[in-house]
Amino acid sequence: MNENPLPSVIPDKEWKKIQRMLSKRSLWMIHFCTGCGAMEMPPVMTSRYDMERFGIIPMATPRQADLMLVTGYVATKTLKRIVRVYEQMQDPKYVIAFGSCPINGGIYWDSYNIIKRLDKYIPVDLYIAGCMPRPEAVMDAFLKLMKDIDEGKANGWMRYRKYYDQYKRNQMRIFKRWDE
Amino acid sequence: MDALTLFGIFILLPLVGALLSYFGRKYAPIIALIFVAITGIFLYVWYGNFGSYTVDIGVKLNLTFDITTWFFMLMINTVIFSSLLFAVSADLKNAGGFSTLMLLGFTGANGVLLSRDFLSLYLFWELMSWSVYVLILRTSGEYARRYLLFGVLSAYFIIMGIGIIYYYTGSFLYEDALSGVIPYYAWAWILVFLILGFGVKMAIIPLHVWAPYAYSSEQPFVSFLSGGLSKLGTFGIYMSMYSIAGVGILDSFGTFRGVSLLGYPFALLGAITAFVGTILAIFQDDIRKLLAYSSIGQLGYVMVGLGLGTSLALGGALFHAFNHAFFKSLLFLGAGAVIYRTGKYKISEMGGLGYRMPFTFLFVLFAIFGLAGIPLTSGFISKWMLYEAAIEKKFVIIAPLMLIASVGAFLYSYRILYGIFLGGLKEEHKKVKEAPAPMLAAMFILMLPLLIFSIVPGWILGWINDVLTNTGLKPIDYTQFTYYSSIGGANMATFWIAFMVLFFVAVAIFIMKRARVVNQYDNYFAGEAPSSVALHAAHNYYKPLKDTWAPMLKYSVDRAYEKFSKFFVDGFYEIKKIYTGNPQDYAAYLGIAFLIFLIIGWWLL
Amino acid sequence: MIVDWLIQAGLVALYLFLAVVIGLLFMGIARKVTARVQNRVGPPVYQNFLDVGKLLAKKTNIKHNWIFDFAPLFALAGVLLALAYLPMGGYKMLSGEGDLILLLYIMAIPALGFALGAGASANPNAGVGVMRALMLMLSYEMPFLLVLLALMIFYNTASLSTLLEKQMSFAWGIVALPISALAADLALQGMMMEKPFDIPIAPHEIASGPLVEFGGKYLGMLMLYSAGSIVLETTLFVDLFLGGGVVLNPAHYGIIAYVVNYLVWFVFIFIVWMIAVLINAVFPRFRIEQAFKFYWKWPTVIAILGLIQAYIMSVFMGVVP
Amino acid sequence: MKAEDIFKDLELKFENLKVKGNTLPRYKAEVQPDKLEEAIIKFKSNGFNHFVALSCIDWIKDEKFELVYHLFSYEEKEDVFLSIFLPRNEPKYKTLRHLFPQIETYEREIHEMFGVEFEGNDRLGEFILEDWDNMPPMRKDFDTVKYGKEKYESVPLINEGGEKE
Repeated sequence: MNENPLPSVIPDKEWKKIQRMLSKRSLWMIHFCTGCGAMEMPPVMTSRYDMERFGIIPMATPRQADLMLVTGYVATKTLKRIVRVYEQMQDPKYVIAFGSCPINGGIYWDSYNIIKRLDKYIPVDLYIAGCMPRPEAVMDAFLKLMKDIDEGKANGWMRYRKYYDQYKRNQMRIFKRWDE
Repeated sequence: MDALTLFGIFILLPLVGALLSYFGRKYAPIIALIFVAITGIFLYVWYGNFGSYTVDIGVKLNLTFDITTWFFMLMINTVIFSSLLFAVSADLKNAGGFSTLMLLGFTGANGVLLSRDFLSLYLFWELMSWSVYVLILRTSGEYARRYLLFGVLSAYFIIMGIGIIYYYTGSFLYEDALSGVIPYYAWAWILVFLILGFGVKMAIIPLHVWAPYAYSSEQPFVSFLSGGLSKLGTFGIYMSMYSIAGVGILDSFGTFRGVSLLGYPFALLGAITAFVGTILAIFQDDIRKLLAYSSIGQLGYVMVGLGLGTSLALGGALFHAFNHAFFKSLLFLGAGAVIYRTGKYKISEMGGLGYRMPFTFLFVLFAIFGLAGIPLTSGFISKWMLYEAAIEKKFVIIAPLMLIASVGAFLYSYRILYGIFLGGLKEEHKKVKEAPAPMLAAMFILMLPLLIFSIVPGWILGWINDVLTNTGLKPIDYTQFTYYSSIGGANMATFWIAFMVLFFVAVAIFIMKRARVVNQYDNYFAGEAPSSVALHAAHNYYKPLKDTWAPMLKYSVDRAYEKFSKFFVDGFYEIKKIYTGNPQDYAAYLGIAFLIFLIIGWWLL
Repeated sequence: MIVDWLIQAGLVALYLFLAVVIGLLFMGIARKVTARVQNRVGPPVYQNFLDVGKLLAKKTNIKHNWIFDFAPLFALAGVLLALAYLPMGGYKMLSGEGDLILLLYIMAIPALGFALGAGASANPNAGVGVMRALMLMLSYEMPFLLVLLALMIFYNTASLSTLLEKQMSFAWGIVALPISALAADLALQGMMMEKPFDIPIAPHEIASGPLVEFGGKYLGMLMLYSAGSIVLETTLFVDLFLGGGVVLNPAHYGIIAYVVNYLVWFVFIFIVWMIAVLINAVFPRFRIEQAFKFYWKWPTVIAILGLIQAYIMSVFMGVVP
Repeated sequence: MKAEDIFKDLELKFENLKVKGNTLPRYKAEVQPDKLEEAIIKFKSNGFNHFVALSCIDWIKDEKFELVYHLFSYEEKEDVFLSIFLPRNEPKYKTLRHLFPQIETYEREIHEMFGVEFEGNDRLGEFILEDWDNMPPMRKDFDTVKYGKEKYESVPLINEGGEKE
């Protein structure tokens, strides 16, 4: 995982700023609804809130997407799929976690099957509190993420690269086999 | 160059080669290769001096070596050279017998091309047809029997044609046929018989049933059969329509917008063959059957060109026959290399071989470009000429059939590419090695002309023009890089320059960033595990299309023949029941017969 | 000789660049119009430029093998080549050097290159997607080829440049052969893979079909390809039926004619594009059998009627433009 | 055929359950494990051809698992609960998937969640839980809070201090 050598035509600083502006204005969201928050997405996509005005459209495959929404509780079974899809996405990629379940397990705090904190397994750029946040909160989250990207704070994918082995160790503590 | 050297080089030498290579056992193809190379060299050397001679070997053979013969010999010689080069490393069983029969077939082909009188034509035609029969016999008797049936049918048609001509003119020479003695209606019969006779070899629709079976024998032979020998059918039809009969006779049947009324139905038959051949090819899963039907389809195009008869159409037909000789044998050799390495015939069982056999994939890809008529290969120019010929004369039935058939060609081309070379690589094919060197060399030889004549079409159009003028037809107008018809033209030089420049532009954008290579299992399977089982979508590839075509696919010429033959078999079986073999029945029959005759006799009185 | 050759090359480059820019603009307009039809605000019109910029600036790009690279290279090179052979706004670039059948087969180069790259991604979704794309191609090519045949028979030429001249002198294609124009517009909907016929890249069924493994710069170049193909197909329709937007004769007015023709051409392709987008905004997606049956029934019948009309007018009534 | 009559034929003691708000008659009967199969066959052939659910109850105090086979008849609009009791320490019973195919799925779930063995059902094993390494979780003696804390709290946060652990 090495950084790609960027063209030296434009000085490094400006180029990174342009790149961040571009990726801010056209966030493509992977259409992978993990939990009960998927119901919040239709109003966000359709005429009332319309996330497409910010250039956010749902994409079918992780290869094309650079924003992943973890909407709701994450069971160990779903976590394995989330990690696989996250790793198939291409840098720069961002993760927004919906609801209280990815933060601290939410109403499933005592469940044997639900992970309690998503941040331990994949880098999360933004949490939205609430036991399923309303579309307004989701729109606000998108705007906050776009501001973070602009300021270069949303660098979850860099953290994943940097602490890759720690993330992998945490993940393997939850599920025994990876290739099944 | 006199009669004996001509006869010696092109007929006796391969015969001697056939004899010698029988004892070569494992090295037989190499020996055969040397003999074919010698004839190739002489072909190159003798390009200039043409002439016609008569050789007396007990019976007077009338041989002529002119540009038409040279043009067709060029195809057949190159194709058999590459087939034998392929066979060198294909370790066939009883390679000695194989190369002997191939050389006998080659001798027959040379003889047919050289001969200018019907006797020698028929002599060599039978030699070639017989050697093909035995070669198919090496794989399966049942396929060989089907081929034999149609081979004999074609021989009878040709004999009927020759017979009628001999009945009127009393001589076997081609020139004598034009002596004006043959009446108008006899010419119709002669031409129909000759065209159907030679058409069997080109697998025209009603007579195509033998092709899918014959093309399932050993791949090196099949590439010679489909690439080389089917051109004899083209040569036969071309000579019988335009050299023996000549345009005058053809037009005497009345012309329909400049095309003779005899030629038009065969052009229509060719267009239908192209359409049906392509549609059937789309649904085949066995690579050999798919290539067989595709070959039938492509030869349908040639038949259209021969039928239309305008100089552009004939030029297109000859050029398409030339291209077909090369891209079809290249396809068969490519399939042979894949079958040699994996031992499988079904397309859906293979997959991902392109990553293991890159050169074979590139050669087959180039052949597919030629087949589909992509302008990067000369395949496009011949198809272009055939379309222009049909549209020029405003034929509104032939042109759409041909155009849709060429779109259909894209479908089965991609089925070959995706089914065999792309998609997921299966477990058992992980260690498949690239095809051996002689095979790759053979395929490279076949690929060269397709590329060269796409960049500089002028050279081959020059040869085709000589062939047309040699048989007394108007030449087509062309220059070094461009070719024209009355309603349009195209310049391949600007095409290639523009393509190179724009390809460079795309590469410039492409190499801005490097890409990380991932293996075929790091794929998006909706989050599921990258299972070791290669998911390959080639099984029953065009199922929706087959469902929509199902009502039309019910009718098949094969089944029609089978029903037809079953009708006779049952009939004869009934008759056989009469001979029960014990005398009492026979006595009973006699009694009954006597009684019947008695009644009739009484009634008559 | 070299100088005017360079000018020609420069002009061709300018026209191609403008074509791709217009293509991206049209994609943005399409998304805006579709949003408005769905009572939404919709992205800004220049959204697709940002998308392509983001894709080309992606940090990591995934590729499977060397055949995988065929897709972006052949797709972009092929579509630019096809655009080079198409007169845009009356400016006959290379169309004097090649004719309609050559253009038809050049349009097949990007499709085949893209199919090769998709196949090489070893993803079953891609294989199914390409199978659907080829079946769709077989279905809409039937009426489209009949329409081309009608035009070639009626105008008695296969070269686009002479076709433009004849349309200017005699009558526009849409005036002479209205039935064929209708069939062509129906075929256009399938050729541009707009909504009722976007079966090959169906995101919900086969994870956007052949595009499943393309990301980053690959997807960026394929977006440029689809932008170019929008302009290509709409311009093809305008050149065949609306006289290629040639209003002023360049011989008399010189440069102004080229500019005016370019604007008229732009308006025409915008109208054709809007027809396709509005149909796209309100239609669900067909299944591939339905699309095949549809195309080989109604548009083919209409195209045959157009062909008969052209045949009668050119052969029996002897109308020679 | 009415449920009471079937119960009489099988000489099964049944009781009529009163459920507030549910007017459809519901009958519950306890059956000996070995006689359950022919009881279900009898019900199935007499109109009770809708197998609603197979559920398992963990009576931890009297050390028993109760398997309840819930059948429903469209003709008579009646529910029937046939239940059997299995010892809690090593619960074993034969599969009835040949009567109703969906029983197989219920048996797989009960096997995973309660640990009941069903001979003849070859598809037992990992079903819903992923990489499960503990006792069947739905048993009453399984402490979810302790398991959750021990498995998930123990996973350390990503240490971004820069120095590797």
